[in-house]
Amino acid sequence: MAESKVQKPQEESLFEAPPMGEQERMVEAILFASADPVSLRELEDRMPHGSDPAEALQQLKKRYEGRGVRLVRVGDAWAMRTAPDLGFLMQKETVETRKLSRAAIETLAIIAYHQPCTRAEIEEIRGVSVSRGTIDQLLEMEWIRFGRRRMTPGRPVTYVVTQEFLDHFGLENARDLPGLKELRAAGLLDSRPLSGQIPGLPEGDDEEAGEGDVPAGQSELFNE
Amino acid sequence: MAESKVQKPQEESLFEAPPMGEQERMVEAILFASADPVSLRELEDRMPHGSDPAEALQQLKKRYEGRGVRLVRVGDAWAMRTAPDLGFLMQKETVETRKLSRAAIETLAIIAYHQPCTRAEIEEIRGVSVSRGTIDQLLEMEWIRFGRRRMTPGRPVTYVVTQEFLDHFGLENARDLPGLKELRAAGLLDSRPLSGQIPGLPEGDDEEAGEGDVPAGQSELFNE
Amino acid sequence: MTDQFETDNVTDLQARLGAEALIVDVDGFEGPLDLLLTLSRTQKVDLRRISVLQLAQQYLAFVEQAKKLRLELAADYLVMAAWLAFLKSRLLLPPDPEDEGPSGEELAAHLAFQLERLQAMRDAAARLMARDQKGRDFFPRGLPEDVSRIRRVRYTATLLDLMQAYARLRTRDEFRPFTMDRDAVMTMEQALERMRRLIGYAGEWATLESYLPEGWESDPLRRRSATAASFAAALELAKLGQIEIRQGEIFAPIEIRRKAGPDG
Repeated sequence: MAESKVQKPQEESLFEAPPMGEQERMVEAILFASADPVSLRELEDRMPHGSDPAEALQQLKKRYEGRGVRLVRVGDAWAMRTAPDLGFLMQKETVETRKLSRAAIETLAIIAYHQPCTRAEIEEIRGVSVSRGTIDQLLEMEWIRFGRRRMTPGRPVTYVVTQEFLDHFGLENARDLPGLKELRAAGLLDSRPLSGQIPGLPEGDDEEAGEGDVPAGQSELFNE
Repeated sequence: MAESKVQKPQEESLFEAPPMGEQERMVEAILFASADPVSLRELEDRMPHGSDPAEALQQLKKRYEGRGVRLVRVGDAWAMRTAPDLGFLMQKETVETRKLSRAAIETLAIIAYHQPCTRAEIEEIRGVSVSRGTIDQLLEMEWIRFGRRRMTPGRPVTYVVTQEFLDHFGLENARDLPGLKELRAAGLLDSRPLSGQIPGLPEGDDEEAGEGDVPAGQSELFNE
Repeated sequence: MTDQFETDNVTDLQARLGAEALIVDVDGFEGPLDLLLTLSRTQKVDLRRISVLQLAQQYLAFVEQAKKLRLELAADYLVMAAWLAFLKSRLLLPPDPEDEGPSGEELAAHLAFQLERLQAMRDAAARLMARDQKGRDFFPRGLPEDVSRIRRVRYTATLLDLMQAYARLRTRDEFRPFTMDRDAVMTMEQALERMRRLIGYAGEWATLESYLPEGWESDPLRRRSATAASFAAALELAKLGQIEIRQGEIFAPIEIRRKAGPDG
């Protein structure tokens, strides 16, 4: 169990990179020290020249399989996280996440599954206007961020989910969203415009009006 | 992730305590997630009844021996820490290139042209006092060094430029520096008029306070 | 409308109770689409096989009921009602060959798609929230170590910087005249003052040039400035009626003299 340094045949390298076992230790230390995921790029930057953190990560991942702490991938970064089955031990560490409104949760899901996604698209899917407070809350939690502007008239901003979102929900990748494939196969993620046919968006504010009381209206979509 | 629970031979216990391997996982997760060192007592409280955290700790400690992270005892509590020999990984070095301040470059120029050169002489030519910081910076950069003391009253130290200086500026010798006449011929003396410059006025902060901290009115002279 | 309900396997009573329950809850709906989705559940079929016609009727019945109860519905519910009434007529009447745009079936299909999509997103949201979450089910490192950022500043300078700096320093004296450059400039005020003083003595015509101060006649720069200032001053004095100006011909010397006044 203890001290079984994996001695890989030293790869040919121009640089005097440390042995792989040592690199694994380094990756381990760096990831342990960080609460946030660390990108491969940053690992490379911090480790001695010629190191191969990708390989070290693979070995480390294996080493931590089934342990109380796991190595998880978050986008193009990596992090150590406690095993979810031990969550019950952690009452003390549990952070009370702000209770999200139904509107916020649905908006988040729509952004995650449809990203990049404009506000107008969110409203079209939900059938109600999205209050500014909802988007703001998700932005503030750093679960969504601005994507590229859509190259359509008005150049509306789009929203995409963040690494923090992936990290929070234990997703390696936005492609790993539950049921994504099925939804796509069912055509439910296509934008199928038959717009203008079905009554557009209501004028009324949605249930979150208390927060922002933003008068809904298309113009508002474009002034960020 | 594949959950390959470490199945250790079940220890004899009066209670239905989890297997030791499982207890080890628990201790691992708790120590990992905790912001403070955790005492044995607290481990006991948090783990299922009948657990033996002391034993689990010993096993865990062994497991982490030689790894990038260690299990350490802090008073009567336990914590995980990165291995001390990997402390260098917890630093991130960024090199920033900045232009030398006006005070420094002028001081350097005077030393280069007049070496060996005392501080008093520099001040006389610049018309302002030279802060220790400026000299220190140039010394530290190894662009100047101490020359012989001047055999005048007070035996002031002199400064001369270094080989490092010559290398940086691509000079074989400080004598290769073009003279005033050549500078003029090269059009280098056609600087702008010294508007607002009052000769001999002490500048207050000769110090290279940041990049742009030269008092207005003078800074503009030097940003060609 | 009531008879439609009966044909649709929904008893009168059930429909009314259902509608009333919905109405009580109207604030809980997130708009017409949400309400339609809820109504569609009473059909107990796959959303893909939902009867949009039946749904439209349910919705219209709901709005009708709300009106009876004098319940104020938000405008968007009424807009949707109008549209569904239109859709219903489209679905019931044979298609008008003259009419362009989507057919009733197409509109119905799209509405069904919208409902299915909204439901799918709700399911997805539920599955997302049911996942293990950070800070609840799994945890990050509780004692992160700060990565100390070592900022090393490297200062640089070019040879040109160096030489320019030196040149600047060494030519500061040469530049000094720039600040004293004003010595080569005579202001009109200076000329005026001078002329006022001198004019008292000069009752005779004298050239303007003779008024230039000493040391200002030879250096062309200074002479030009002094001449211009004196000329302007002369004009000013002439305007005040204190002197007279004359010029024999173009480019001839300008002459001035004190104007003989009552004061003497």
